[in-house]
Amino acid sequence: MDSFFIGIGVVLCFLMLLTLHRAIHGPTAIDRIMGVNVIGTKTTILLVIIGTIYHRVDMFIDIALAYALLNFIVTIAASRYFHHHKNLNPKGYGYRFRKEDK
Amino acid sequence: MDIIVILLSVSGLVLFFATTVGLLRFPDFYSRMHAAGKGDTLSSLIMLLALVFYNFHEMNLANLLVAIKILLIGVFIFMASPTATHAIIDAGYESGIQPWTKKPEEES
Amino acid sequence: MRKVYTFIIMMGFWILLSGKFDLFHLTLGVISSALVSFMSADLFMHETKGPGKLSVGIRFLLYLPWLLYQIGLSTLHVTFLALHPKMKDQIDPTIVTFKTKLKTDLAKVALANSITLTPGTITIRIVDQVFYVHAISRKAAAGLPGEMEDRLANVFERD
Amino acid sequence: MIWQLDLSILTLIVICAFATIMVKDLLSAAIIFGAYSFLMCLLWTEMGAVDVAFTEASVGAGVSTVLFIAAVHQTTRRVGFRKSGRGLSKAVGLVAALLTGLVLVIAEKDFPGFANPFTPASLHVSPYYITQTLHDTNVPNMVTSVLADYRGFDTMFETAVIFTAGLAVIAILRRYKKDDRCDLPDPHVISAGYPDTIIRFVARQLVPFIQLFALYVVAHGHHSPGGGFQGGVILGASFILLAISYDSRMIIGRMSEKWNILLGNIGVLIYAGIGFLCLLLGANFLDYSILSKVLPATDKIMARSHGMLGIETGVAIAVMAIVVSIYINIVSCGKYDKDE
Repeated sequence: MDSFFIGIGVVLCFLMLLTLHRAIHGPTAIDRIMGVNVIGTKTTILLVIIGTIYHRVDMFIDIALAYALLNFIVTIAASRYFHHHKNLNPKGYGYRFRKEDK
Repeated sequence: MDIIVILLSVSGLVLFFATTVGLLRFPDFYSRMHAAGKGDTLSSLIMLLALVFYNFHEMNLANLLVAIKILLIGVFIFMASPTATHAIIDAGYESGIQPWTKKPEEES
Repeated sequence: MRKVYTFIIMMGFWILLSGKFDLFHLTLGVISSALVSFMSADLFMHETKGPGKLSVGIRFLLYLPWLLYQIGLSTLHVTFLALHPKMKDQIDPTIVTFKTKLKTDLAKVALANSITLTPGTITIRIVDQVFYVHAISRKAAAGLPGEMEDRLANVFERD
Repeated sequence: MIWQLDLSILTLIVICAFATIMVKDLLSAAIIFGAYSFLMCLLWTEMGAVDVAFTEASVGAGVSTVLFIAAVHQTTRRVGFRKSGRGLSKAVGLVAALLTGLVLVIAEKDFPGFANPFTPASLHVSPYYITQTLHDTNVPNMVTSVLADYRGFDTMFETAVIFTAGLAVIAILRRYKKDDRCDLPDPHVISAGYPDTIIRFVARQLVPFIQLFALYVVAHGHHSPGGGFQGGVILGASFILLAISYDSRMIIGRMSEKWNILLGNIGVLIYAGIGFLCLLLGANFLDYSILSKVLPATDKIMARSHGMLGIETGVAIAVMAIVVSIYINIVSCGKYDKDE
C-alpha cells in the first residue's frame, strides 16, 4: 500500500510540473497567481500523503492544516495588487533575452 | 477497505489530471479559472476522503482525532477555495482582461 | 453575548485540535479561547441576531448534500470540456448580470460561492444587489440564478 | 527519505528557482517565489524535518510572499538594470560563481558522508538528546527542548535579532513629520479597493480559526511540530489577512503603534525575565528546573517543561508584534497612525 501512495505522490508531482508551466509562462501575472493557487492545494494533499507514507499522520497533519488556512492569504494579497495597478502586462516585461527588450 | 481507498484516490487523480489539462488548454483566463476553481475543490475533497478511510483502519481515539483533522482540512479548503477563485477572477476583471468569445474579430 | 458564543465554538475547535484532555491543556485551551473571543468576537459574529441561528445551521446542513451533488456535476462538466478534442466548439463564454432578492451578507456570500461551485459559472463580483457572473456556455448562463437562489432564500431568510 | 519523491520535488524546485531569477516582472517573481516556498516545505517534510517544514509553511505562505507583494506594490514592478557594461559584469559574476563553486566542491570532501553514523556529532551529542530528552524535560518533541532549553541562550539572541530587525524597519521606514508627503496616491493601500463582500465575509470567518490555530501551535510545541516562532508568525498572518481584506485601519484599531512596540518589548522581556528569575532563585541563567520553587505543584522536570512554554509565549508575542509592524510600515508608507 505504501508504494501505491508513493506512486500517487509522484503523479501529483508530475501534475505540479504541468501546472508550473502555467505559473511560469503566464501569459499574464494573474495566470501565475492561478497556477500558484493550484500548486498550493496540491501541496496540502501531498503533505498528508507523505504523512501517510511515514505512518505518522498526526505529526504531519498540522502543517497541512496551516497550509489550508494560509494558502488563501497569498492569493488574496496578490489579486489585491490589481485593484490599484491596472497595467496587466506592460511592454518590455517577460523573460530576459526576448526580442522586444533590446 | 483498500479497494475503496484505491478507487477514491485514483478518481481524485483523474480529476486533478483533468484540471491540469484544462488549465493548459482553455483559450482564455476566465475559462482557465473554471478549470482551476472547480476541479481542484472536489478532487482535493475526494483525495482527503480516501486518506481518511486509509488512516481509520482501527477504532481508537488517536485515529479518530486524525480523521477529524483531515476532515477539517477539507472544510477549510471548501471555504477558502471558491473565495480564492473569486478573488483571482475579480482581479482579472478589474484589470480589464477581455473574455474570449466565439468570434475574436468582433472585439479589439 | 457574542463573546460567549465565540468562546464556545473556539473551545470546541480547540478540543478537536488538541486531543489532550488533561487539566493543564484544557486550561490552556480556556485561556486561548478567551483570548481569541476577546480579540475577534466582533468579526466572527458580525450580524448575529441571537439564538435563531441554530435552525439556520440545520437547514444549511440539509442544503449541503444538494450542493455536493452540484459540485460533482460541475467537476464532471469541466473534465468533459477539458478532455474534449474539439473544446472550442463546446464553449461560448459570456458575462451575465442579474439582480438577487437576498439581503443579508451571509446569504449573498453563500449564493456567490455556490454559483462558483456549480457547473459552468463563476461569480466575478457583487455590487450591492447585482451579481456579475462569468458563464462558460449560453446554456449555463440561461440557468441563472435559478433553483439555487430559492433554496438559499429558504435556508437563510425564512422566519 | 523516499528517493522517488525526493527527485521529483527537487526537479520542481530547481525549475522554480531558475524561473524566479529569469522572470523580469517583479510581481511575477514574487508569486513564483511563493510556489518555490511551497515546494521547499514539501522537501523538508519529505526528509522528515517537520519543525523546519512548519516554519517554512507559516513564513512562506503567510508572511514573506505578502511582504514581497506589498513592497512591489509600494515601489515598482520594473527591474532596473544598466544598459552598458552588462557583458563585463556578467563575466565577473560568472568567474566569481565558478570560483566559489570550486572552493565548495573542494571543501565538500572534508565533510562526513551523508547520514554517516560515525561522525563526532552523531556519536556524542545526538545520542544524548535522543535518549535523555524525555527523561530530563518530559518533552517528547526533541527539537523544542533543544531549542528552548539546552540551547536556550541561542534562541534568546535569535529573538533579539528578530526584534532588532523590527526596530531597523521602523527606523528606516517610519516618517514622523506631519507634512511629509508620500508620492503614492493612498497611504493605506493594498486593500482599500471597493468593499468586496465575499472576501471580507470569508476572511472574517477564518480569522478566529487562524488565531486559535496559532495559539494551539504555541501551546502544543512540546508534543507536535511547531512552537513560539511558528505560532507567532501565524498569529501575525491572521492580522495581515484582516488588513488585506479590509484595510490597515482595521489592525490599527485593534493594535495601535504604541501597543505594538510595547508588545514586541514585552515578548523579549518575558524571555529574558524568565532567565533572570532563574538567576535570582540561585541557579544558572535560563536553568528552568529551579522554577519548581515558584510554580505550584511541579517537580524539577515539569518545571523545565513549563519554563519552555513560558519562553515560547514570549517568542510568539515578540514575533507577532514585529511581523505586524513590518507589514504596516511597508503598506502605509511609514505612516502608521496616520489618522490619529
